[in-house]
Amino acid sequence: MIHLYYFAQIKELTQKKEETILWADGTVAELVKWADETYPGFTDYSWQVAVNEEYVLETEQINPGDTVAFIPPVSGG
Amino acid sequence: MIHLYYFAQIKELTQKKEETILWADGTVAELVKWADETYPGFTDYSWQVAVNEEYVLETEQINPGDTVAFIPPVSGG
Amino acid sequence: MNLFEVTPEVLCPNRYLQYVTHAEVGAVTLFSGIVREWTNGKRTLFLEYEAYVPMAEKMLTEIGADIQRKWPGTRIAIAHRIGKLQISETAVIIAVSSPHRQIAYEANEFAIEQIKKLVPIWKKEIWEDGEKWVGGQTYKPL
Amino acid sequence: MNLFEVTPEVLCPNRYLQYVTHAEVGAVTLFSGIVREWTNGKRTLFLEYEAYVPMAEKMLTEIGADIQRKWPGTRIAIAHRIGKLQISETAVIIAVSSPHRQIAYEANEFAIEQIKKLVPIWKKEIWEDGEKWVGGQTYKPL
Repeated sequence: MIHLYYFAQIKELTQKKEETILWADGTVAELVKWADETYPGFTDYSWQVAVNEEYVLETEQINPGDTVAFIPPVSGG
Repeated sequence: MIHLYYFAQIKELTQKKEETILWADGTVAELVKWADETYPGFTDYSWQVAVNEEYVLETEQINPGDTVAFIPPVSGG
Repeated sequence: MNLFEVTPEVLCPNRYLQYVTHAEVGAVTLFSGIVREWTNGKRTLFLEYEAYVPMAEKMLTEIGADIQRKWPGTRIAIAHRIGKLQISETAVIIAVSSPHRQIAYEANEFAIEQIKKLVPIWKKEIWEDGEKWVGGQTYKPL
Repeated sequence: MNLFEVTPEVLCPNRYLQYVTHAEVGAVTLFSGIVREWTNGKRTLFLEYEAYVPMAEKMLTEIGADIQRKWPGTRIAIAHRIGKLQISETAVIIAVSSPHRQIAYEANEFAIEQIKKLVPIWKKEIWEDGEKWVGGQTYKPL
């Protein structure tokens, strides 16, 4: 299992803030594929991925127990 | 008559904050000459002159009723 | 030593000014990011800020550490508010202290630039006729 | 519209922050000049500030007007304290607001540079073994 977070416009697309999903192993790219199948239009949005609160590349491995967040373009300040 | 102000190290030399002196007319340079005679060492100090709260040159005319201040190098902030 | 927080509470400048002040400080700069009513001729009614709080606080901490590496002798406090903010309320406060003033300005401006690029916080503008998440700069890891 | 004062009272940052904040403001910068205990390895016990008050306030006003000419849309408040100041007390506060942040930083730094060059205020440092009026930069009229 991994825990996912959605924010801002992504949260409005998925209609949820967070969820836990089953996960054996795979890369960020594979999770993105899953997200795009589950939430049509997901890859039309712009976002970065953070695993365990660190920005990562799509080639990064995701392990069970990890926390993954989809980070739309930030606009703090 | 003109009114004079002294500040900081100049005030410690003259031993006064301000004074009123008789004045017919003359330039800043002439007032400086008077000050140096009255307070030995006056011209050893560094200062600018302000007449009626404006910085002026030594060639500036001083008229009766004016307020003249000797402004040592400022160190505010 | 430093203070970094993301909070729904009203931000009080004094808290952060005091936090960074100590006997070796000669200069403190404070930046306050304020909710503006008018942007490009469009009137904002209010803003909604959302954050990925633990990551945002972690990244603020990293920005602080980065500043102290670049400019030794500084102390930094940063707070970002979340939730609903009215016009003229403060969204972000950055306080930087330093023995001398130039570094306090430079490090403060660096902090806000980094926040706007890196920290997972989002702003939704609510107008009379709609609303929109504001997409700022995007961080691209190499 | 602007606020410029030379005062023996303790300076309260909120007063100046609030003064420059209005609905079109997106950024406020505040500079606070603090009494430092150590300067070049010498320990300061306290400072004494003296000013030619009417001229100082007039020149602060001129600096403010100058800033508004250079950077339209800014609002400025400046206060300088006089009298005896203890370590970590605030000697000067400059608050500048602007619709956008870069100008708020730039105008604020410009203000403190001008104050240090032009405004008739003097600082005496009192140490354990003596005291001295600090002579800063000197303004030379052409």
